[in-house]
Amino acid sequence: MKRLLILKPLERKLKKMSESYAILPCNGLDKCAGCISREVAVLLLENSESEIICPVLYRIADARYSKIAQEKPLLVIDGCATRCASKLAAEKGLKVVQKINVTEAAKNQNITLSSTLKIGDKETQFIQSIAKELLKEPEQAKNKKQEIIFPEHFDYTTYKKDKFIFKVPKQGFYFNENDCWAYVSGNIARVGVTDFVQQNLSDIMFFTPPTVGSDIEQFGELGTVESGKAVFEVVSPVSGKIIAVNDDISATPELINKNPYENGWIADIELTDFENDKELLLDFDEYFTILKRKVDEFHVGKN
Amino acid sequence: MADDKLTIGIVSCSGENCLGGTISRLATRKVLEEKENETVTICLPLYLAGGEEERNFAKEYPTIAVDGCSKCCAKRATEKYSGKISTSIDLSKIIGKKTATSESLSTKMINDSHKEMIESVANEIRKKIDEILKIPNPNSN
Amino acid sequence: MSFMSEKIKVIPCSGMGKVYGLIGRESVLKVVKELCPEQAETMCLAYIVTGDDEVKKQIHNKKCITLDGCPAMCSAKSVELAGGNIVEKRRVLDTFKKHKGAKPGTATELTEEGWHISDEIAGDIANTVRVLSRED
Amino acid sequence: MSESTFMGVKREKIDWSPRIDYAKCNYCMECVKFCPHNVFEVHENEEKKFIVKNPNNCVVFCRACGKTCGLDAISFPKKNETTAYIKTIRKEAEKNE
Repeated sequence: MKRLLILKPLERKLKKMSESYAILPCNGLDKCAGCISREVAVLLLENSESEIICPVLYRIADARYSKIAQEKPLLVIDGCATRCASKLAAEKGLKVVQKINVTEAAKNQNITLSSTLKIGDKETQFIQSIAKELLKEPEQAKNKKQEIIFPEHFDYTTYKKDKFIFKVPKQGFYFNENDCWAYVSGNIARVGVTDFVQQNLSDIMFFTPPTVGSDIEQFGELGTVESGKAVFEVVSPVSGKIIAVNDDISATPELINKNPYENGWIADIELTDFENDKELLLDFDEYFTILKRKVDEFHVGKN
Repeated sequence: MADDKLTIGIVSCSGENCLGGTISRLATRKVLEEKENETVTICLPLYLAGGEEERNFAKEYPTIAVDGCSKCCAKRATEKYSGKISTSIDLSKIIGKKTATSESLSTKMINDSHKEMIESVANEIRKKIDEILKIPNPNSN
Repeated sequence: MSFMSEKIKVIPCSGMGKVYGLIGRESVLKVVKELCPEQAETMCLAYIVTGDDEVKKQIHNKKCITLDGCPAMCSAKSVELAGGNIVEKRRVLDTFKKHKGAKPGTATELTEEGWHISDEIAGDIANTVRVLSRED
Repeated sequence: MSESTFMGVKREKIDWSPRIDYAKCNYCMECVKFCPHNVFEVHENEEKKFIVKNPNNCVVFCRACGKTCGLDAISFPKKNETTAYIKTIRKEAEKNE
């Protein structure tokens, strides 16, 4: 078949530096993006010690894959925004280590995917670039293991609106107008969402982490948090490289409800141009003013 | 904007053991939903398990307790843990003691006669809200 | 054994503000009225919260299963304070995690999906009740 | 409403709002139901059953309505371009002061 000829394995040298995954692809058959997610999985399989979890079989035969899913770091490949593979992983209570969304990746690389289900040359190249990126990433992340110094507790100022109390830490934090914060120490920023997000979403049940090792622009998407009410896109206050994600909130997202500034942090980012980012960040006074206005005008936490 | 507008808390016993609890819960929810801007839900068990949000509320804002039976748990719990109740409603006085203490119901089983009870209790809550809104906040100092 | 054992108490939070409160309440009503009326009963959480001597006596050292809507864990905490012996703490939210994107309804009325989740929780609790009753 | 700005820039100067691909849309209306800011308006009896009525009500950098769309019919401007644009306007404003 033509498809197999096009997707020949990558060069050998890639193989050596590769990490192996348990791969859960969406395998969607109604869009090109779904076909691509499947091909990425196949290519990774051919170039590393990875194993594939068949999403269709997994639905009806848990036991078959539970061992693989536990032994290897889980890579989830979603085709489109419906995120079937991610949802399946959440449903089965799996811990996602790596994640990629084909449609988003295509957007980021300025690639328009075919509207048919056929894989053309453009798609083939795209598949190879995704696979390459996935296979070399853990290596890079490991080399630069850095840790942030982050206090356990902060002092807060509060704004009250009937029974709701909104907390904002007084010192050391920067904010953006999208209700996300950054706490900077050295060349690393710890990032999270503010109390306003937490109160409005109410009980947070899901956290979709961003990819460790990837670069992020200021105002780029740092994963999402989701409650029964809505999905909130974490809007990064800073630009840089994602060096860590809070694993605790993957298992217990309600930590964000408990305290979004302490144990409910989202990710650590190695800063690339903080001086420039700062231009579009708010200090406590500025954010507190905006928060008060938002709470007064738009208070959805109610009832 | 609506900064200094008076918000009224409504706390219902929501009792699991008797019909009064079922009716108090549904009547309270009904009023909370229609008077979204004037009222706020007070979740009773949060007095013990929650933070200062619920505990301080009745100290600072007018609060109405809606109780399913004459044990008046909502009223007593609020006064014990939070603050003085502005006014309270005892369902046994509206729907009768016997009905109030009969078996609790799933929302699946609510029939027209229950709906009437809910409506008459809701009316009582509405009246209390109107009474409070006409007088200045008694807890303001 | 043939002598009557005391019923296991199943106590939901019945949270007023959220659909999870209603789901918990409905799950428990199903357990005590339909699935295990002989082995389980419920108690008014509001009454437990009052901390009256009478209610403390009723619950002291009795086997309880608590069902909470949200992580505030109102039912579990209140039952503990009143001296109940909690054999299982459950959370509605944990079942929800298995139904991502579900639209369960409001704190007043459940949708079909909401009832489905409520029934699932009721089934789980009923199983626990049956196991516990056999132990006596 | 108080005068609407984002990062000190007048909101109407920033081009940020959902773009709907009506060819993909199946009018499930999840996005309309979701948005709490009245960005959309429903036109029940017209071919386009809803439109982006108030683009300036949309929270800059928010793409939440897009996440309700399983068909990917909603897109947004590029974030980095919007960021760069905001910075440019802020610089101009500084110069004029």
